[in-house]
Amino acid sequence: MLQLSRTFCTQGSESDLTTTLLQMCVDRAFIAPGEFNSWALRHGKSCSYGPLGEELKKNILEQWWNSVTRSKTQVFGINSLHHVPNDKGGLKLVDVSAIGQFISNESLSKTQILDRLQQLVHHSSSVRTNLLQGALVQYLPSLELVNRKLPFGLAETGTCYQHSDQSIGGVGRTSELTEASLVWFCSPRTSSQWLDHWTRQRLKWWQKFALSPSDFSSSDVEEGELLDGASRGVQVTYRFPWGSEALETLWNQGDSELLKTHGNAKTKLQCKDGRKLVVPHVIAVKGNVDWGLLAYLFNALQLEKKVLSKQRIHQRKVLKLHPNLAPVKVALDMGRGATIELRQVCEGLLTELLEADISVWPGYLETLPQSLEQLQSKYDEMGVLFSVMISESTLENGLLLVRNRDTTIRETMHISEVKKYLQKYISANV
Amino acid sequence: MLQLSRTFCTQGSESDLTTTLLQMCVDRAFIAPGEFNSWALRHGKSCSYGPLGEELKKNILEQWWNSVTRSKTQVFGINSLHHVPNDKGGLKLVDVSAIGQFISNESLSKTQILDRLQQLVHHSSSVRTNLLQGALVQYLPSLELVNRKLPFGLAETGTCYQHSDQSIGGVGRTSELTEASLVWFCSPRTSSQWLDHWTRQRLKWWQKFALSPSDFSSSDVEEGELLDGASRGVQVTYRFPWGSEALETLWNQGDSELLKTHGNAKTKLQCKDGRKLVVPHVIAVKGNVDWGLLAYLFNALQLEKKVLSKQRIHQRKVLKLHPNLAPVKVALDMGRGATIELRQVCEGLLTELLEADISVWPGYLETLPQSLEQLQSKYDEMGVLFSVMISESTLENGLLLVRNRDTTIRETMHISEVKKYLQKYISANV
Amino acid sequence: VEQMPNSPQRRVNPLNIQMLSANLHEQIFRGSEPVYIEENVERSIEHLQKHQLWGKEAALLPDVELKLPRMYGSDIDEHFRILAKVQSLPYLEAASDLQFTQPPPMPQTWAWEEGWTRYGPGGECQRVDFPEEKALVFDVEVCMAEGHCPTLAVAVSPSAWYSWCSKRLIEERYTWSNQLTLADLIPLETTANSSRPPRGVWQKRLVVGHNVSFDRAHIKEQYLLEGSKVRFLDTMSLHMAISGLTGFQRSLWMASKYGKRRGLQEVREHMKKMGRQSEGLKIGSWGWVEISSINNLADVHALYVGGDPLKKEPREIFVKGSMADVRGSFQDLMQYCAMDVLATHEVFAQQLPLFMERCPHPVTLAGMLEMGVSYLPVNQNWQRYLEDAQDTYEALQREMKASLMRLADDACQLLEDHRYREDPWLWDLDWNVQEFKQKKATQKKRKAVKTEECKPPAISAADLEKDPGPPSEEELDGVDPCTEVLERLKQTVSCLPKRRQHLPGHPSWYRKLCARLSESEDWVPGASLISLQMRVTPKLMGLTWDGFPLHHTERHGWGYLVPGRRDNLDSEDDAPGPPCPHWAIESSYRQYCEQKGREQPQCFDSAVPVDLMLSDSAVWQTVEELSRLEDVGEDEFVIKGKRSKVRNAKEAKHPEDPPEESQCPYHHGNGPYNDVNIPGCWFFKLPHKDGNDSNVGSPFSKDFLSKMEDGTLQAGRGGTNAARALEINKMMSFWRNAHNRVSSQKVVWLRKAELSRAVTRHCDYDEEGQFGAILPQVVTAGTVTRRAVEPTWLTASNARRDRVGSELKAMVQVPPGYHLVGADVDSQELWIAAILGEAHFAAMHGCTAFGWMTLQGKKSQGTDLHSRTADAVGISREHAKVFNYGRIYGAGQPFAERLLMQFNHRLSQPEAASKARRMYALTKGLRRCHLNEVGAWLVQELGLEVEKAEDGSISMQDLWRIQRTAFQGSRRRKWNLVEKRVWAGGTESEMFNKLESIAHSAQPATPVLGCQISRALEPAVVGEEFITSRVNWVVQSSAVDYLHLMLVAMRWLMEEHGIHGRFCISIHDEVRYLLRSEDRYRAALALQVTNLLTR
Repeated sequence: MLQLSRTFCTQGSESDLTTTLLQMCVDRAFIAPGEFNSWALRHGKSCSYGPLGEELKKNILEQWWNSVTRSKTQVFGINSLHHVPNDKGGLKLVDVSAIGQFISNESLSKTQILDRLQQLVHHSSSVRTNLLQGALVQYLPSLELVNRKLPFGLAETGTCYQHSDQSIGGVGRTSELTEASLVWFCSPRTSSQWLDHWTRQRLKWWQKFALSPSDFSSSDVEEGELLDGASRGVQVTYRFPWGSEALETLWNQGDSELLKTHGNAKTKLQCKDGRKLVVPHVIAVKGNVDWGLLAYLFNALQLEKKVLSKQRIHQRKVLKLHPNLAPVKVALDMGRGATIELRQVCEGLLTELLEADISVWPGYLETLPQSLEQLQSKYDEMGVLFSVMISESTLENGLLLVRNRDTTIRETMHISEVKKYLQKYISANV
Repeated sequence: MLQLSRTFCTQGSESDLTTTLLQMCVDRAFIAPGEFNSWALRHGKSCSYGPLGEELKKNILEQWWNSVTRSKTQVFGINSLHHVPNDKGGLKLVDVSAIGQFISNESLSKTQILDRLQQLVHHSSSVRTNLLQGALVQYLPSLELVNRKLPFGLAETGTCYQHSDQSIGGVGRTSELTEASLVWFCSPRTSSQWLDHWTRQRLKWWQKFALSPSDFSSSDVEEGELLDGASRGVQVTYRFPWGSEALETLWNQGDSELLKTHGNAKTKLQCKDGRKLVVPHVIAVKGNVDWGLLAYLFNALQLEKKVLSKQRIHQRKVLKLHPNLAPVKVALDMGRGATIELRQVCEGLLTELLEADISVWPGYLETLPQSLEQLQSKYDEMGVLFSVMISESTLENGLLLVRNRDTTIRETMHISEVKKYLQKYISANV
Repeated sequence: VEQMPNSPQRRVNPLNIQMLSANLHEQIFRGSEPVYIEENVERSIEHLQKHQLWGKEAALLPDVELKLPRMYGSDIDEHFRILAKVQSLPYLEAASDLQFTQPPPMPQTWAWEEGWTRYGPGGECQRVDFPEEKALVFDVEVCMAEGHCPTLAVAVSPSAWYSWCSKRLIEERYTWSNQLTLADLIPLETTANSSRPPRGVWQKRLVVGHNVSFDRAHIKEQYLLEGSKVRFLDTMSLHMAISGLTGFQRSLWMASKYGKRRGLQEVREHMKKMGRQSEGLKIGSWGWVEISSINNLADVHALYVGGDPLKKEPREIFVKGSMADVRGSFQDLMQYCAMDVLATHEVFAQQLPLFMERCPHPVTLAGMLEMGVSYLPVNQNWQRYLEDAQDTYEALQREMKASLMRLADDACQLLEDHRYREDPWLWDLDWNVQEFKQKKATQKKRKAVKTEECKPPAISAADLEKDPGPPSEEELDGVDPCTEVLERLKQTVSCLPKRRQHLPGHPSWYRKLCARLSESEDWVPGASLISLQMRVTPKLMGLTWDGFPLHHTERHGWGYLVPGRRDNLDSEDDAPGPPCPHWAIESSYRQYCEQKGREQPQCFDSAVPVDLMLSDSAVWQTVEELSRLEDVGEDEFVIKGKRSKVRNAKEAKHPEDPPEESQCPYHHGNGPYNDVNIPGCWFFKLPHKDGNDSNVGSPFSKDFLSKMEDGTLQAGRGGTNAARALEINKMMSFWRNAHNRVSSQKVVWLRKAELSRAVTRHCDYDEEGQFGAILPQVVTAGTVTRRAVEPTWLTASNARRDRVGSELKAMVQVPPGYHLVGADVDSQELWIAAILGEAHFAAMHGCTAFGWMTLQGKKSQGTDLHSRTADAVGISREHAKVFNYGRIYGAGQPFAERLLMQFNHRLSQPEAASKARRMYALTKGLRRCHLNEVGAWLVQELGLEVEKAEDGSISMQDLWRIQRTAFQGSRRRKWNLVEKRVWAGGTESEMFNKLESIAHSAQPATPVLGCQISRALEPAVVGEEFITSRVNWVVQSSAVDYLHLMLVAMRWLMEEHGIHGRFCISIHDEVRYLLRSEDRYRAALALQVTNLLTR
């Protein structure tokens, strides 16, 4: 009997699930090992990714970028600097060797020290906390591109810094996140429609890659929690075991931020809207890719209880990541009989698949023998779509076994048809 | 009469060329307008990119990533944090509001201030100045993945910060660059072979996308300029109008940095090399993508003098970027006539091309009429490979005009065949 | 009459019902005062007392003083006659012009020319802007492949023929805009590029066509918001009013004319129900077939005109062909179109006098003319709505498919170790896998060759561990040995059979769900062919009914397995097919009971299925469907009911070929059906809305939506996947049915110059906005009741959050400067029925209990109709509503019984029957009858004691007693003893007596405007059949009369008072007007006055 227990999150099992997942992520090189744990996770601490996590993030970012810039609407990608010249407080990049000099130079008086400090702080540049600012600055040059015609958008992905309040040892911690930002400029008349449009689009996008889309949902930000100047905010949230977290927020920010950025130079900012000239309204869409990545990991994890026999119950952990997102699409393994020829076949296939843009796990390089069961549970946890086994008999008839992660069924296939099959499987949009 | 004058760089024209290019880059949204000028350029100041620059950079990074991670060798992508917890001097992310508090709090004595300063500096985290450090840290968890088998590599691309010495007003300026890094771990026995191998690969890669490959070359770093602990260094350089600049450097760093990072824990670090256990040698390949982007821009710019008539000489500026790199592959424009219907055709074609991953410039959205000549010189400067003109007659017979950037010849083509043609053209690797 | 001293305006009738304020009464009735007869008042009071309604408090409304516009004629009827005549006169003149004039001879060849061409008497052509005659017969043809754009058209006036060709027909182009503009449409009143008529005067003209609203939707000027005075007469609607057929009659008609298979089957079933299998067709009741026809032009033409049948074959080219095909047979198609026009003309000439005779009141014609020009304004939000709804729908569809596919994938895991054998649902699927086939012989040969070629050198593990260093230059540049090996191996593909096996390693049921791998771009991996409709789906979802796993059998459709059966366990080994894991079923049911605490909640009043509440017409449709299965006359019901009950009991006790008699001790339901011999389990069928005999084809049909909502039917596994799929199924239900109809609505967008100035000069006008209109294709009298028919708008329900696309109605949005003003009649049918009943009983408002409740009933006091029914039967008020409407539409007790069981499947049949009986006794009353002379004589002769009521009627029991006695005493002779049947004792008895007296009269006609029933339903030709339809017709058709009265009154008031606006649409008892914003309050007042004058 088969029982799926994904949604079966009663008391106690919440943190269990989180711990299980995090441990698996570290084991399977999604997250780099370190101090990262479920507490840190829930408090928004950032983590480094391992090779699989990095590939997953890359895939997510790529899909995000394509969905945003390849829509019929006019969206341009930009790239702004990480340090922002003129910002007041917050985090700044400071040359601490200069501070070292003050400290070691005993001849300085208090006022001199303070003076130099002030100088230093003044000349240091801030780091960005979000991508909105950069896009607002680039609004003006972009106007040329579109010949002052609305609507259009500026997209950017990149790292932003945040100063977290959870201070440890008296001093606040800095964390960083990867933000995916679309800043959309449209006429004030249509801004609320555009907010709806993008909300729908974004939610659809998140759901597209989900195993159970209904865990992703959108909701309005409550009146009290609106950003300054924003008339409305919508969040796309994911239901984590411990509660919902916003993966992406969409703000209708009106024109206030844009005007502020450009010193209220209305005429410079105006665009055509029919016969009228208007200062566009800004809709800021910002996704937190790190949360998104975690959401997809949580969403993809399927725990399956498998009653093997009367007494033995085995829990199968599968990371059912969407084919587009899965960091490794295929694992190549070879059976016993470690001949050079087998290896050559593996390498030949590897090259062929890599050239076709299919990421491959070279399992055949592994020299320590593992049982098939061990191998497969490893691949299931890595979210590998297919594992291909090349054996002695492959050398005779070109046949190999291809195991599908989702059905667990092993199908015989000819080596000349593997690439095409995989390509079709991955590119097919269900 | 057509005259090519690119290589025709006599005295005086060097800065002209640079100025021309930079102006064009700003005009055509490669570089965001700002204080950026040829002086800043040559002194390594970083700039923000406009939409086209961003797309170009994305394309370069993608090509770099594919060339490195899709080789037969085992290379994993990683993603390390921008801030590094324990580093001594240099740039740190400091919460300047804390400093503001010292300054405003007059009751503090000098020692108290210095004390707090030291505390603050101590707890603030540094930002990375290169990607090597992150890779060295991730070496250990990656060992698991490869089961202590050499060689393998860790690849990463991302922003790094640098503190430039060209101080203005007494305080050094911070700049940032996008680095593309491959850190290669191999047995000491083969390390010099691997350095040669990667040098060759890298130079070949840079030349692949160049209009005149001979401007790219490689040379050994001189003895005196070697990094600490490095036994050899090689640079891939580009000949800019003002001189050569290194685009990518490859260092054979031995095992010293690796040992330092992991507190000399040799046994933990050891790998199998046949029957022996060795601490691997590190070959660090780091590319400066910002310089690379500029190099390709300079390399692609072709100035053509066109004698239109007796007295009128017109200079055609074309950015002959490689088809793989060109940020915009096709521009779609429409002629005069039944606007609604023409627009529908344009949008249909746009969608079709975008779905085939071909970046399109929706010139048809432009409502101000431009002469064909104006349009084309604009597209040439943008490096657009093809411009497609949809006119009234397209509605009747489906035929449209496709203009090739390089030949400037306008070819008639049926609308149903455009996509395939473009796909073939772009994917063909010349 | 009691006068309230403090209010001189207040008028109350003897039954304390508040009447019109004195000043209004004076203005409308001009002095004629109602006369109350004392005896009637007493009778009424007695009646009300009997139903506990007399003396109930009733809140009085404040009186109104209002100066009404001057009225014409001597009484209100004459007033309306005058209005209607004035309004329809010019059109009626044009119509009779057509009726009496022979059309000129048809041209032999047609001009291949864009726009209109006029043909002179000698066939000479002349280009014209548009035909200018006052009356036209008109037909448009559209090449479907090219969208909504009209392709060609023909018109004939009393003086000339005309033809029209589209630009898209004449000119060949690669692509045309898919957005229609006025320039693409057929002008009838304006020149090209203009949206004003010549000399600025809109002419009152008449266009006749068959299903003319389709043609109208292709006429340019009809899309202008204001202006056109052209009106339309539809020969199809006229036909419906004269000789229309009910839905059921239509299939009978087809069967008798063409022997269409489906129709014939229905006839057989009908005959079976009538208990006449052996007698053959009864001639008397088939007379209607000869004087009627179904609605298409060919049959209508055959009915009214006769002669050679119309050729309809060329039509196929328009339906299936391309524009090139149309060009190819241009002359033929023009000819075909012209023949249709000619036929329509002939039909119209015959119909008009018939119609005037059968619907003599001028208001009927005037109302129909007004109904023919409906207009729905839309703006850019329409497109957005369509896209959004379709988008959401598709996303949901994808999501549902993905969940189902995942369920299938997950189930595959059971293949390992044959674990499927222990699954309560999946054990009986086909789990076979195929062997991978290859050609053996060639394979050996290849092997031999290969081993010779290169012997694999052995290498040590240590060598593999060594860092080999970078590949050499030659290796990089030359051919990679690995690639070489791979390429060589690839050649062994020749050992495989040409045609690859389809997923040989997968279980057979899964293979069937997968598309064969192909080159096509839309190939999708996995179980992509799965859908909700497949038999495997409920099993993959693990659906349970009250905790029991669903099971399907060929013979009984969907049902469920109830574990615990012991009598057939021995036969386990011989049973065909895989063994049933009854222990697993048992344990899963035990789990279910634990979760539920074994308490089965009595959720009787679960939510009403929305689909029944959608609109009155839906209820009527259900009633009509059911009435086919029911008896024609209710008299026979008691006997029939008994008989069927007996049969049911018999069936339950003696199911066909049972292995053994076996009853489940703890579960009651539809079964067990022991011919389904599954060891360890009883099989019960899922309940069906048409009764236990019917099989359930899919547990996802809309009838089970409410069962899913209340958890009776739920997904037993698959976590979110299955539950979500069910939820999505619900959300998609509306759009799945509606999206074709909605998205094919033809919108024509207006350019700025084509919009009225009131729009473009309004301060909210936006250049970028889009403004356009949809002309709904309303058949003004589309049913036999003369109600309008249109597939999309007239059945649109109100928006529901969890139904994609259900906000349809709200998408009718006005341009700036305009407002929609509308009104709907509160429970119109109840009101009409009540009035009829009261006129019949004591001619006083509130004199019957039914009337009193509709007029004076209060929800808060529980004295309104629905609360009363709800209390009487013990059901919710919402449910009661459905019953009440159903009854008035003529539904009988069986309908109520079935509905009760549908609302609560845990109700047993006897319980439902008794509830239904109680409800009917209380409302409709009991059947009694009046004896005829023969009857009276027999009673005397036989010396029987019969109890006679006040009115002289006797009970049915007494009647049967008389019949039986007479039968026995007269050598089995059948006697006809009944003069007429009546209802008595219920709140609605008088109303039904009135309805039936109309329905049974020789020439049934509506009491209000005197419109006669369709010839096909007159008693002379149908006898006693189709009673339900006829009773229903009385109420519905009267409702149409009231609607026509309203339209005439509104037009009068709007013209009289200069209210700028137009009629928009009428949906049964609602009317909507599109008005200039400044006139909207006056229009609202006009609607009030209209209501005052018509009710």
